[in-house]
Amino acid sequence: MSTESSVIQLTAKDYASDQDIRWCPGCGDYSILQQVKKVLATVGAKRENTVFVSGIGCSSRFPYYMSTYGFHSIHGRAPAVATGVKVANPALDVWVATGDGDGLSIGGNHFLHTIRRNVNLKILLFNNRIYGLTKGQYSPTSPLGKKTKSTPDGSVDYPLHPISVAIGAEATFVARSIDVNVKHLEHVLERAAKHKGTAFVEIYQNCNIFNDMAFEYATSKETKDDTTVFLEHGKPLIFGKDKKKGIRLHGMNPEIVELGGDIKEDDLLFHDEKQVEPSLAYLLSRMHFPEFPEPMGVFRAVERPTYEDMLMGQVDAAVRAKGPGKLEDLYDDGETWVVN
Amino acid sequence: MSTESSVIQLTAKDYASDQDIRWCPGCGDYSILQQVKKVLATVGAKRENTVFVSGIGCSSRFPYYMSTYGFHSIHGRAPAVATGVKVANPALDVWVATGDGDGLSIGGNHFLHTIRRNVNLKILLFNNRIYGLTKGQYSPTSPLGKKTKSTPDGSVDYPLHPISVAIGAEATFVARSIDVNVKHLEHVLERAAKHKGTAFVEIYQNCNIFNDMAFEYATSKETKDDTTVFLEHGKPLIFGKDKKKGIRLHGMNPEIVELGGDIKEDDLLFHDEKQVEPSLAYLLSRMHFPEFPEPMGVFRAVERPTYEDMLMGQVDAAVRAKGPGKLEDLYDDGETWVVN
Amino acid sequence: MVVSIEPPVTKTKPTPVVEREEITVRFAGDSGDGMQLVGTQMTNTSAMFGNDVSTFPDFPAEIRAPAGTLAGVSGYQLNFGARKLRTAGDTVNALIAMNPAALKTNVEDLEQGGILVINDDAFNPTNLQKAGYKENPLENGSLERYQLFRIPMEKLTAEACKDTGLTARNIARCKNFYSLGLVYWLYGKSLEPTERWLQDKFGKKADVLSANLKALRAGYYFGETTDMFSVRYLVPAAKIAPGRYRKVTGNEALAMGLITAARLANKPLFYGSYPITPASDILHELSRHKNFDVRTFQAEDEIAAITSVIGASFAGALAVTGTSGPGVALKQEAIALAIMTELPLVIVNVQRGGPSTGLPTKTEQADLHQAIWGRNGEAPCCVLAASTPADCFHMAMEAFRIAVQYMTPVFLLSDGYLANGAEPWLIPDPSKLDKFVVKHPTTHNDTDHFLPYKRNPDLVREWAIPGTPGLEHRVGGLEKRDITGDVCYEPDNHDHMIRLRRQKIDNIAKTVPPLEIYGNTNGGELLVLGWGSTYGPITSAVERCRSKGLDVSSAHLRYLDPMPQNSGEILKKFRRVLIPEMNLGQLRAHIRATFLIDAIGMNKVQGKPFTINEIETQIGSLLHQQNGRKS
Amino acid sequence: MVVSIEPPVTKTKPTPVVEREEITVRFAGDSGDGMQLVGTQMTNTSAMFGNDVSTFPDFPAEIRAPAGTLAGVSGYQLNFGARKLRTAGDTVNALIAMNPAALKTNVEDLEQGGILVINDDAFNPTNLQKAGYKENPLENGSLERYQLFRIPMEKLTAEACKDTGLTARNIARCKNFYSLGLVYWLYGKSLEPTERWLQDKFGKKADVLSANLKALRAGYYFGETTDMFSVRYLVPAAKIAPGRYRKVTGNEALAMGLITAARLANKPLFYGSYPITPASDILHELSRHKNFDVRTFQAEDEIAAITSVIGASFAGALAVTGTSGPGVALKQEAIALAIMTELPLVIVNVQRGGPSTGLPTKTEQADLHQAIWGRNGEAPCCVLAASTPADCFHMAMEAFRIAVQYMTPVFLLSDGYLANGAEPWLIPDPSKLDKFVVKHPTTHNDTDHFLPYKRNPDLVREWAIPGTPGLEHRVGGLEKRDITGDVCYEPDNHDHMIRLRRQKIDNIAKTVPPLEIYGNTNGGELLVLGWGSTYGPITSAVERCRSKGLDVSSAHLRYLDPMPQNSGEILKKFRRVLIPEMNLGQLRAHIRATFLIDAIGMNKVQGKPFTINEIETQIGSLLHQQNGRKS
Ligand SMILES: Cc1ncc(C[n+]2csc(CCOP(=O)(O)OP(=O)(O)O)c2C)c(N)n1
Ligand SMILES: Cc1ncc(C[n+]2csc(CCOP(=O)(O)OP(=O)(O)O)c2C)c(N)n1
Ligand code: SF4
Ligand code: SF4
Ligand SMILES: [Mg+2]
Ligand SMILES: [Mg+2]
Repeated sequence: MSTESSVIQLTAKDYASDQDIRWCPGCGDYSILQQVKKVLATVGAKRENTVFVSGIGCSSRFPYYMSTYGFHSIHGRAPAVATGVKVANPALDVWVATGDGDGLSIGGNHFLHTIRRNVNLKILLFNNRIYGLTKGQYSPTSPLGKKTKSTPDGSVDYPLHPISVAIGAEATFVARSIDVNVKHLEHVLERAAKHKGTAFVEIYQNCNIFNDMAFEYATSKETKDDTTVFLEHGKPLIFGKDKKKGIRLHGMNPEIVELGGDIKEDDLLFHDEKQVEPSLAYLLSRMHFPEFPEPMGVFRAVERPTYEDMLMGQVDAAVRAKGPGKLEDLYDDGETWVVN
Repeated sequence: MSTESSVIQLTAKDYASDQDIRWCPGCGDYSILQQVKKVLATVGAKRENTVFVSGIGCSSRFPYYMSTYGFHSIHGRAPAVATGVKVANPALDVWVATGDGDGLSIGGNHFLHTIRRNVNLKILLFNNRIYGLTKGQYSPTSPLGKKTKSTPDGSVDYPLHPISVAIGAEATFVARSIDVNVKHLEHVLERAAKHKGTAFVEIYQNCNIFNDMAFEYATSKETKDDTTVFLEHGKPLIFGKDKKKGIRLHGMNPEIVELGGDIKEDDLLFHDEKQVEPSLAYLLSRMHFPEFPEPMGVFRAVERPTYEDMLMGQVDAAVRAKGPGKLEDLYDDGETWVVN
Repeated sequence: MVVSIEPPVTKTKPTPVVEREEITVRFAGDSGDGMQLVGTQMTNTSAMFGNDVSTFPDFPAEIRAPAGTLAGVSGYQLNFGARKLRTAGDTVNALIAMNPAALKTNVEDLEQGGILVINDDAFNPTNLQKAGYKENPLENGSLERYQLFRIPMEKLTAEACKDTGLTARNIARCKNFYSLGLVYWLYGKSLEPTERWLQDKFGKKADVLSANLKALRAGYYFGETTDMFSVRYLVPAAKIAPGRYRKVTGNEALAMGLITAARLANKPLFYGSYPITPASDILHELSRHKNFDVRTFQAEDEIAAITSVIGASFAGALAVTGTSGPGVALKQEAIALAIMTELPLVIVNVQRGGPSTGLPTKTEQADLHQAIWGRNGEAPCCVLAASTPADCFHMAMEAFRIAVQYMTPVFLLSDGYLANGAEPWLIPDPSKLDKFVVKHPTTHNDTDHFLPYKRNPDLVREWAIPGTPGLEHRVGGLEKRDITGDVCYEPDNHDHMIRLRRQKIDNIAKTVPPLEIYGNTNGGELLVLGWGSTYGPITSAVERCRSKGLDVSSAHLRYLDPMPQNSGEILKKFRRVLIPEMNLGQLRAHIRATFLIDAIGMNKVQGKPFTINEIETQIGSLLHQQNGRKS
Repeated sequence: MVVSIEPPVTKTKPTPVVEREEITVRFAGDSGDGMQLVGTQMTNTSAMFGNDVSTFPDFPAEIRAPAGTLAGVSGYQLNFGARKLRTAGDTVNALIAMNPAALKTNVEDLEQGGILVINDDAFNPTNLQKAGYKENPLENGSLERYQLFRIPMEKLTAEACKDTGLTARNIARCKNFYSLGLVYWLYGKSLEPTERWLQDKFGKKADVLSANLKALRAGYYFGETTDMFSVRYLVPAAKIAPGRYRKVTGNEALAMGLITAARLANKPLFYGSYPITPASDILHELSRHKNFDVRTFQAEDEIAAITSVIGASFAGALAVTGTSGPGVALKQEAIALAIMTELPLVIVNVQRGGPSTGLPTKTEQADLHQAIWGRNGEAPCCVLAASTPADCFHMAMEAFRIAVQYMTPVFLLSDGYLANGAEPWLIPDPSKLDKFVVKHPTTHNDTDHFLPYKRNPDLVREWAIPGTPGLEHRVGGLEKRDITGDVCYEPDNHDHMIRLRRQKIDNIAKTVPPLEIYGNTNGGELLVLGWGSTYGPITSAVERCRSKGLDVSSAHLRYLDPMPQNSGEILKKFRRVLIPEMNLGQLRAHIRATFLIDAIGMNKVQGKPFTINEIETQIGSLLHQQNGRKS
């Protein structure tokens, strides 16, 4: 990140562009936009060194609303565009805004490969479990049986779980948050901003027009304490209104237990976001409502060299070994002869 | 599968087409071809009801060598072509032959989505960790640092692990075998043939021209007992020349232990291919040479309704509910009026 | 249920009624105002009482931009007439504007002296500002050119519905029916069909039903009562072929055409698609008809959509994919595979404004080159284009007919205007539709062999499908040896196959109806040549010009590659050819390259159709020039 | 190291030497036989001694089909001459066939009476059968038309190398050098360059080095000794511009051109690509030159390749993607995005045989329509084509020059023949190359604003890049308002932008060199118009016809869209225009559509280039017809 302190400290609103925001009133995208701006201010990002890249979808309008550099590309390709930006100029901070359709349906392959290469990008997936912009078809994250315009009898596709997919590709940073929990979202985004490598954040986002209440279980006052569990590094998984429930491992399977009685905090599963192997993160990614509380927070955060660092390392090494390329030498490669 | 016993029992060679095989002499593809033919004979597959679909690559020449129906499609798209075949006629047995480039590079997205939909296809991924047909560029499964034509200074991409990716998409059947272990390969392919749902088999395959010996660790007499471990449902993970080593779970991490002394078989990790949650299978997929022996065999085999069964279920339900469609009714939908 | 409303106070004298040949009305308001709904109601009512109708909705690109903003305006235009209509109308005779933003974005299309009905209540400072008005346009004289009617619709609706028990907010939602009632009165329409529709729709929600009915009637009675309007207009019934009708949009007609083809052939219909505006409604429509053995597959992307369709075709289904231009771009590699494997399938392209994401909700016809020439290698396939919403039905069947008869992928081009525009459709009698017989071989076509690339005299191979014992064979994208279908790298075979694939497509022309001249069949001064959705404005413009005695004719290409066999002959009968297109001259280039005719381009790329008037003017000026030059 | 071999027994009289203007030799054998290697050696030797050379390798489509099969044959053709050569030669004067399969697949290209050198040892029953010979062709008189030389190369090589300590199997591998030695003798070539090369290559493996040297010399001395050959041929040095030369293939030249542009501009070169034959070698070549700040990205597919390039261009790199036709198909959606965002980048298409997977290792030029017309919407971009292997260097720089100067994607078309064919290249002096200055703005271009779509008089916007304070802006695929670059759905703006984007591309013509006539600059009877790799055979054919006094000229288009400004003028100077193309007439359609000229097509789609002779014959027969008609 380019966080050198500049003379003037920017605030969230300095990251807003002059464009009218065209999301539906009540859309969860507004909150995400706001928290991103706050986090940029917190980490002291420079507008000129920050680039937002998106695909197509409601969520992908994101770059227009930022006063940084921005690229509203084509459907599904934002991670690849962003990779080009980052490799061409590794000094830039590059963010990707994508949707569940954009990022996981048409864009699934770029998602996979960008993550496995560990290009230093922040990927925010606005998961509203629906295609918003095209007015309400089911998406790869819509639940089985979901009735939508294109599935009047209910969907027959098992959904993908974005975090499981990311971990399948061995993401170095994976996290989840939710539009309405603005403090948590801000915290998670800040963690992502500070991660060096691909940081993937799934954000549950309400589309109040085509899939309203999709995440009600995780947001409503009545249920949210029982349907979500907040991950903290080194801490046991405890949840519930009175913090009386916990997650324990039974072999390779998580189970919900009541604290008190025989069961102590120490018996619970302790979160370790820094485990070298992503198996724990994978296991956590499998906890779904209604069987389990859904984990929120950072599933995994490990360091490994980024793609662009390794690539530029080779460039630098080549320059050190052979000197900065001279065209004479390039042309003279191989056998030459002289005609007089 | 269409395994009704036909009058004449076919043998492996009845599944061979009349085309000259054009793989390099010594290529691992020959063995895979041979075992597939044997398995078809074993399960009594009918030639006319069997379709092999492939993309582009050396491995994707596969369909030409089979006397069944076949489709040599375009690069990366075989799973999608196969999905169309299967949905159009669910009575067919549809196999996909693909390579590590075809299936995981350009075709990664179709791979992911076919698996998550659980279309009843058998996907054989010939993993030689190289692009064979285009003469030796690195592939998404080539190890970091691999020197190839396109990476003279070594690759800077972390590899994808096909089984981890498949499990990221919640594959119902995942297995691994190796070209030269013909018995094991045959066994695994037979298991795949009998699975109902997407069956994904990663086959380590030697490309003796562009990536010779890539799997030597797992095939050479000297090392293979220590570098591979064979999975058997309900059995502990034991390996090594004298079957003296085992895999034990330490929290969420596997570790190698020596049997004897304090450590009993019962302390080891027992394989359970039928676990509803794929977390164990994921953990196993993370065991890589040289740190660990690499698991061979069936990682996961669970049942859930297939895509085409659910889709045809909706078609049948609609017919039951509304009767087989009549064009009159179709046209008369909505408001009509009569002009005299 | 009973809804009562004050009977109108009778006017001193009834408003005089003027007869008109056709009328164009546009309802415009915020996306949330229900303009599409009332527009549709008025369309149905007009059609049921014998008018010909043609409509076009204009959606905003945003789902639901903030209420009151320009980006959020939704419009619905209806043209109803006592004669054959081919467009939704050039200029608007009456505009109903529910808020300042709707006024601003629509008023320019209103004819001089046209009727401008305003929901006065919405012209408050906030809304004015959202629409970017510095001062209230209703009050600064800027609307002088129009007949302005300021009606406090929200207040009047509230008043009418006050006893329904609905909340104020829900009552406010009924104001669209108030406006509809008023317009019904203005054009002498019966309330009955809409009342019936409301009963059907809200029968179970008594309060909502009653409020809407009251609003509707209140609007109507307002017309009766007030002295505001000095005339009412009446459009008599049109002379229309007798029969049973319904209204269809192009997308609906297209979906029905596809289902019909599959049904006639007694085959499953496989539709593999990825949603994209303005094609998604075909997916939605088809997925509702599973009892016709329609199998819809919402793929992960356009590439999976087309390749699944190729697989389904190989396996014997009638297989089709639908998308718009950017989706076609992604499908081209696979379309070439279908060309190589000679499998029948249909690719529907509902064109929209390009390039790139362009104007996704607007219409355009700039994907013709892409369809004909947009693939690598010599990759010919058949290209068709529908000319009207209802024609989409026929052309969808044609597309399958050709695909199967010639074992080839067939492009069917539609566009945003056809897709969402609607017209009445004479419901066909299924038993009178042409038979559609699809044959799959079951036996060898050579001594104890099946030769997959053996051909009939039209160069077409057989469609042998998996499941058939003895006909096992392999297809693929590598060059094939003719007849055997084996992979073949030989130079002469390749040259042969390249020419053969082109010839096979050219052979399709034998089964294509000849190009017809509307006008002077012996030729003359000027031919206006069209394709796709320009059919309406071109034909009407030529009709008007001819009625003025101008020597102009028209012809419409629904088959673009190959073109009808007589195309060149027809074009050469005319001294000049004018080609209006919503692109920079794509058909023109095709015609020039094929026939070396110096066709004149008329190009409008504004995301909206030609008006009749524009083409009429252009014809006039060309013929005028001509006369000028002659004299 | 010292290698000794028996000195040759002197012949009774030395073999007479005949001088020739040019000679074409082809080495053909199994993929494992090292034919490319010896072909390359002979090319270098010929070039170093002053001949002009032109070569073309012919790889099998399979990596390594079973030894001895037809599918496994690999060939290398060399044309060396005492005059300017433009093709690798029409017919082969001498064919070296290392096994029956090589004989079978190549002998038809050997001229009548040509020299046929056979490795006799390989003609055993197994190999004959693998090649599909029922009987030994060496013995049934079927090769009567040629001068047949049966030489037991394997035995003779074994004999020569017996003391090297190598295994028999490894010795057998040296037989290619034996054949090379013999051919060197036949054409009076010096062994020295190849000996030097062997020293460099195997200096550390004494046994391998010695065996190869011995085989080479043994072959040479075999020629000296035997009486088999009645003449030797000598091709004198050509008149060639003085300077330092090297041999380049089109792919090498192209890669060097790209690096040169980036170096001159002092920019990183970003190459995003997915491997595909025959373009992969550009990726391989570029990845070896990281010290030029070349950043190669092997993407997961072609879509990621082009979109990463778009991102890199946005961020300020000189960015380029390379692929072949099927890859271009996948990139088209994104290319339109680059057109919309007006970003500079280059798309290299090394064309191969299509459609679909087609003939992946063969050449063709059937992707011209795809480049010009293959996108949805009105999506114009610039299209260039290189004409010779060495010209790829120049055109790569041109592509970048235009891309940056006009802020546009530029297509550069090459093909399999150019990519793998080689010719001598006069190494340029880097300091004498044109300067290439790339400017990025650093300040506002409007009062305290940066307007990303503000344009210069050529309609080109500025290339402001991230990292520049104050110029933050957003680009994207939706229609843009001119000047501000804001998203804009307005009809008039769209029409304006559609025309503006086309006009901007047309403006490029101002900077394109005029089309030149080779021949009668005043026009005449026949113009042969070419593009891409047909340059060689066309120019040589016209040269030959002109030397016979025929009224024929030629012109070559390296700029296809826009074409040079004088193109129409030039074409109209000729009574007829002939367009030879390795497709069904793609340039022809473009020319017809643009200029309404009834150009005559000459179309060969066989996966291989035209021969000079084919074009010569066609010119002859056209002019003959002409004369016939005139009289
Ligand atoms: C190539 C292509 N295919 C299809 C589309 C149509 N399209 C636009 S956005 C979208 C899906 C949007 O869903 P999601 O990514 O979940 O974003 P949301 O609108 O829900 O934020 C689709 C299918 C397109 N623009 N381009
Ligand atoms: C669209 C497209 N891009 C690229 C290629 C070139 N290509 C053919 S096969 C291949 C990769 C082959 O690798 P893999 O799938 O691992 O198969 P293998 O040859 O190793 O069996 C590539 C890049 C192609 N045929 N089509
Ligand atoms: S459609 Fe849904 S996701 Fe899109 S802007 Fe509206 S509420 Fe948000
Ligand atoms: S190149 Fe490798 S993978 Fe391909 S056929 Fe040869 S050995 Fe097999
Ligand atoms: Mg979404
Ligand atoms: Mg491979």
